[in-house]
Amino acid sequence: MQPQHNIRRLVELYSAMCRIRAFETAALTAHKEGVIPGPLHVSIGQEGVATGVCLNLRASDRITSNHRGHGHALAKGAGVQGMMRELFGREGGHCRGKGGSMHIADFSVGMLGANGVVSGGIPIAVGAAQGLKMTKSDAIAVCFFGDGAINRGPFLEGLNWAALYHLPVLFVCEDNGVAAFTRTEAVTAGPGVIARAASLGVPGETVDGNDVMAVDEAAGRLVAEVRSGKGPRLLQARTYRITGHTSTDAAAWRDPAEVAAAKTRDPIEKLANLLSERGVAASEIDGIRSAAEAEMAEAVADAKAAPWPDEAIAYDDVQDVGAVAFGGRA
Amino acid sequence: MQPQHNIRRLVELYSAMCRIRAFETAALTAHKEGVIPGPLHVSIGQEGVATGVCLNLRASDRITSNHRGHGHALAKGAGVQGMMRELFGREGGHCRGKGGSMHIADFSVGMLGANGVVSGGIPIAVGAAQGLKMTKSDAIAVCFFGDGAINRGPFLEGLNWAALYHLPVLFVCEDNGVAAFTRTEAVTAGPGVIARAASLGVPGETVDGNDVMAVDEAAGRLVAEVRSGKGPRLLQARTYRITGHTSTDAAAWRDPAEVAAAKTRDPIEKLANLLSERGVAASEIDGIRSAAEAEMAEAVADAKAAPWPDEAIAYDDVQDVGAVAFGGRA
Amino acid sequence: MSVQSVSLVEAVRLAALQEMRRDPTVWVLGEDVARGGLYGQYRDFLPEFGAERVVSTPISESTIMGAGLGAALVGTRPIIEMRIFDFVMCAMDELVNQIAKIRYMFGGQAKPSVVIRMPHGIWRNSAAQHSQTLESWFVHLPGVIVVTPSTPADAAGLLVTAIRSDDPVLFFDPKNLFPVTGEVASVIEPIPFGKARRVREGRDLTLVSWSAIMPAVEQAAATLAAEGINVDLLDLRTLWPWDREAVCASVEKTGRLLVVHEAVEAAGFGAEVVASVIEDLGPAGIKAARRLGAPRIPVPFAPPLEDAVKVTPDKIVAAARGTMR
Amino acid sequence: MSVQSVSLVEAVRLAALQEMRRDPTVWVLGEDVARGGLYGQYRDFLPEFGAERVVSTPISESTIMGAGLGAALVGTRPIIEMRIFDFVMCAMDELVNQIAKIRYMFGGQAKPSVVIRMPHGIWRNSAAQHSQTLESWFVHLPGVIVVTPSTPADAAGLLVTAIRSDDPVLFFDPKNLFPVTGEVASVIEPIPFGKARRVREGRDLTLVSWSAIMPAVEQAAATLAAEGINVDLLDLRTLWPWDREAVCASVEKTGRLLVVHEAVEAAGFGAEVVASVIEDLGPAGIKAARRLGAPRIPVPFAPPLEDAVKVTPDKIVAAARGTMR
Ligand SMILES: Cc1ncc(C[n+]2csc(CCOP(=O)(O)OP(=O)(O)O)c2C)c(N)n1
Ligand SMILES: Cc1ncc(C[n+]2csc(CCOP(=O)(O)OP(=O)(O)O)c2C)c(N)n1
Ligand SMILES: [Mg+2]
Ligand SMILES: [Mg+2]
Repeated sequence: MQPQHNIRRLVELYSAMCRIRAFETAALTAHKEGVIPGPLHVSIGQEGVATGVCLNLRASDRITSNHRGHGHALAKGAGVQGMMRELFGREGGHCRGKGGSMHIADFSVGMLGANGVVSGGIPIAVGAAQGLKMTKSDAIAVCFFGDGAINRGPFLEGLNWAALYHLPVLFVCEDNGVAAFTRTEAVTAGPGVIARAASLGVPGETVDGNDVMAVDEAAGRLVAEVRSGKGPRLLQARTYRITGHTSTDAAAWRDPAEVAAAKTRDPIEKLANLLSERGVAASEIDGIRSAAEAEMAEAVADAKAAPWPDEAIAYDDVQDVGAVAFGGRA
Repeated sequence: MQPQHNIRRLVELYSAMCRIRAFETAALTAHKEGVIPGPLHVSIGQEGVATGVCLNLRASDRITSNHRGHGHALAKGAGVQGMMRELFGREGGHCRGKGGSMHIADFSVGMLGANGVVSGGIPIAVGAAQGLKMTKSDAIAVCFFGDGAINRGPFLEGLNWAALYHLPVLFVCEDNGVAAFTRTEAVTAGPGVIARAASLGVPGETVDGNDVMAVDEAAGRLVAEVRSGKGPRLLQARTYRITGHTSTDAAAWRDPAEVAAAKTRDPIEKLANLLSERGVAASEIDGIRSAAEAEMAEAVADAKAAPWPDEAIAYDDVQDVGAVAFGGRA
Repeated sequence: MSVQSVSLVEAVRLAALQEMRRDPTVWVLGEDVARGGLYGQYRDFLPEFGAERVVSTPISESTIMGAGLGAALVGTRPIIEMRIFDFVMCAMDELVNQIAKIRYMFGGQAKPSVVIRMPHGIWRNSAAQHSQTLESWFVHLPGVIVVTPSTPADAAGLLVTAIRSDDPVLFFDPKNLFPVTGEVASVIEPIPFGKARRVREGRDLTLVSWSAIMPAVEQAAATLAAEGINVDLLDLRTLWPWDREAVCASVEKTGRLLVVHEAVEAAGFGAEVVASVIEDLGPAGIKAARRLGAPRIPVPFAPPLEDAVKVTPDKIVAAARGTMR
Repeated sequence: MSVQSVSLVEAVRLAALQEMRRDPTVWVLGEDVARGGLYGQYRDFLPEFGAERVVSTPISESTIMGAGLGAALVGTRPIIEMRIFDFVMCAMDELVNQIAKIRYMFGGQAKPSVVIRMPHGIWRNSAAQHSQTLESWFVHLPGVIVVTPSTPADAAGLLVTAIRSDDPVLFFDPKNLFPVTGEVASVIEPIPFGKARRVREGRDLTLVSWSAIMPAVEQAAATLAAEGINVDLLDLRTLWPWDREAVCASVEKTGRLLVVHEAVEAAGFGAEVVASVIEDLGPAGIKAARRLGAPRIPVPFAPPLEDAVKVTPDKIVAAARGTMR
């Protein structure tokens, strides 16, 4: 499918980005209130990447993600109630309260999980693609990771492997120029991720990740190539992380001017302006945004009201009690 | 130093290769007799690489090696008696009989050890280079590894790191086209090690590893560049492993014609022919070879006669008995 | 059902073969497996199952492990071959942080149905980096099953169970026992995890062991019997779950316990057995409870040095006599 | 010598600072260390020592670990910062197969003078991949020293010893105790490895613990004292070498032992302590010897679930009472 950037598609992209922004903004607030426990990594400013990629996927496609996975999950169709309850650690969370933000997952829509280990999702995605190929599925795997992940060994191993076995996997490097508190350029030698991928037999291309239409177009094309059996592809999407590394990090080391400049390139604002140029009424544009905000406010209210999980469930979902608990298949 | 391929240098190279060949041939025989225990990986046919590289190094330079390390050690100047005794597991071995062939090392000449883990020597060499740079030494580090090692993560991490900190390290990929029982091309995607290195910011070049003069020339140049502070370099030396993966592997899966053809490219024979063309008497050429053989026969005789290590030493060289054994520095 | 006498390595080959024939979602990945594996444990698999199910891989242990997990998450049942145990150290994030935790961390959504095969132990002067056996580590790691067989029949039956398990199984192939022969049924039945095998019945001393050291333990037991010390010998077969009940019942009878393992004694699984027995039975009724393992040194290369770390029949006999005082 | 009251994280900062000033071969490498480290444990190091000795690295754990080793082999003394313990799983080959074995394997030629710092343990609902504590693994691994302090003074003194040690030291920073304050001398003296600290003197029960759980243990001890149960409380401080002598001497006096740790109970270091005491003193004289640790499940995220794995003062008190029956 070559994406048609008609108004309908633009609205779809806009709505998806607004939902991610609204989800994470609500979560940030709740985290500051102290009602969301644990570490929280939001992707504010990066919504164009998850959206532009995932809106080109089918329900049967699988994705793996990193520590900053809310956007990927939402764009892939994960249930909001289950996500928010998971962040709050409540009953009804997708992971039953056992994972939290850093391990958000919704297998029912092919979201195979966020990951607390940088580059941890790479071999998993590669293996999922191998399993899909082996079982003659036409589904593909998509692997999201940050620019920080390209300095860990699994990047080399995973890309070499995917190219070797000609696997249906799209690697998406979400390049926000920073890894935790360090500029990626200060720790990354050589010409960059595209050259690294090429040297491992994986063709790649670069896109402006804050231009959701460009991401949509490139992802649509690459997903089609991957699905048609052409082998793995890599997409580098350049973007900017407006907020800090975690919810408690103000990223004070960055020049405020830099952040201010980045805000003018906000993918959501950009698309709102375009919609308006294309004649969509301000009320409709605002309506989409406030619908997203309302949806997420409701999710927060629901999560706040949800009961804590029963302590007893801490002991299940793991074989821990010996032979009795062993769930073998006959 | 730009190597002068005058007769004197050629003889030096020839003698070094003959010593490696004689050492390993003698070891192979002893292993078949059952007097050398454990696994034994010989580099017969690959002597041009270790020789051409190490004869460009100083005593203060450090090398790390892989599981196939006898040649690297000998060319770096490791004592033969200590090496052979180590292979035999006898008293007086460089590692006191604790390491054997796969862990051959002679720190007194900068040989920081063979390694039983593929690519295990890469981060160690990189760190050694970092330590040398930090302490303002003019010594460099050289890291030998096989073509199989470029599919493990430490290759990516180590080269990125070396380029980033501009470290004095020369990576030498000894490319014999095979990793254990698998052709490297069957498990290695993309254009190869040079492209991988370039993508990580490390300039590289390829040389015929069976042409010891070519290796000598390239290594001389690259070592000088590295030493002068230009940053890391990589040398890919194409060669052929005439013998099997281990002493007990006949490599029967290879076409005998392939092996026969490879033997015509034997680096030692090639150089012997050249020496003869350049007017060196056959008796002199043979004399070098038989001197090497005599040296190694003597080393075998010495090792056979050497006593076993005393069992008591099994318990030292490790902090294992609590506070008393703790060797802190005041 | 017919029975044949085969080596341990052939027994596990037959077990994997049977399961790959039974279930098309079972496959194997690892270095050189298409050539039959380092020990011939996958001999003739390639022609029968093809290169998609018998995948010879690059030297990329992290990805061998992690890709196995990924493939399990889409419904296949990979056998992840690690060549030798020590190389699993190159894939510990994938094993410890991913495979072991994924089912739990995602609240039961993930089914990490993998078997990780790790030929382990001391083997022919292979020195420090090729001789390790750290099985106790994985007992301490929630989320995985730990299997440590010592006979062809047990190895085959437990491998079948492992392949059918939905939870990750660490299967420690006892590489030094690969040539040992024993009887294996032509149809290999699964052996349940967590049930010890009684090797010898006795009333004087409970002897507990597993994996590659079992033949030495049996030899020691025979020597002791000749001296009039009759040991109750249990092969645990799996360390998690482990047959605490059988061990405690035996010690209740004998009043004495000796746990023997090839691994380093300090913080080895022997400590867990001793501590559990003391907790369950109380110290009062027990006359002795001890361990015998290797000293806390890496495994050295030279034969006389390697002997220092090896647990031998003589050492076991001496330790057993010690518990009788 | 003057004394100041500082937080634990400041205490270890001061210790590293003192040693880097004393010895120009000491340096630190790890992610974000030039920015002061994740917890401020290297605050202000960059301006004083420069980018060559305070090296912020890529996210390359294998190489952080392995390069640290390489740099030690040419005579420097690196402090290898792992950010949090769990990431050491990405560097296990370098730690287990290289660092731990290199001195031995090369017959004493290598001097792997590294300190590996691994802030560990359960910390603010960080879930399964950021809460582990597998310190017992490394007791079972020949070649390394295992340090597990619980107070600012101990952490500082032991870090000084670690940095001066020629052997590799695994230094488990108790991250949950970083804010805890205590007195530290202005000149930090090294504390010898293998010497337990007696926290409380008592004749009824020997309580043994270490690291982040110590405050909970002390609280429990106070509660027990109010009930008339006086515990002899030992903080082991280092697990290898560990103060077997002090523990045995105490149990000889009290006749009862309870070992408490945050880690999973199964195959944890508590088993080693119980088994060692039983071996050294014999079961006869002992009335009870038990362990208290976490159940064998990964650490869950939600607070009420996390509480299930946490060892709390209440659970310790209950376990202690249990040993008194
Ligand atoms: C193996 C590993 N090392 C370190 C960390 C700590 N850490 C968490 S996120 C992060 C930065 C990741 O940067 P990047 O991949 O670019 O993703 P971003 O945060 O920019 O989205 C680091 C270092 C980790 N989670 N895993
Ligand atoms: C991490 C790791 N995986 C697997 C092995 C087993 N192994 C030993 S040598 C070898 C092949 C290495 O090939 P290469 O690096 O090309 O070196 P060569 O043997 O050709 O000299 C393998 C797979 C190992 N030693 N380490
Ligand atoms: Mg980033
Ligand atoms: Mg090779």
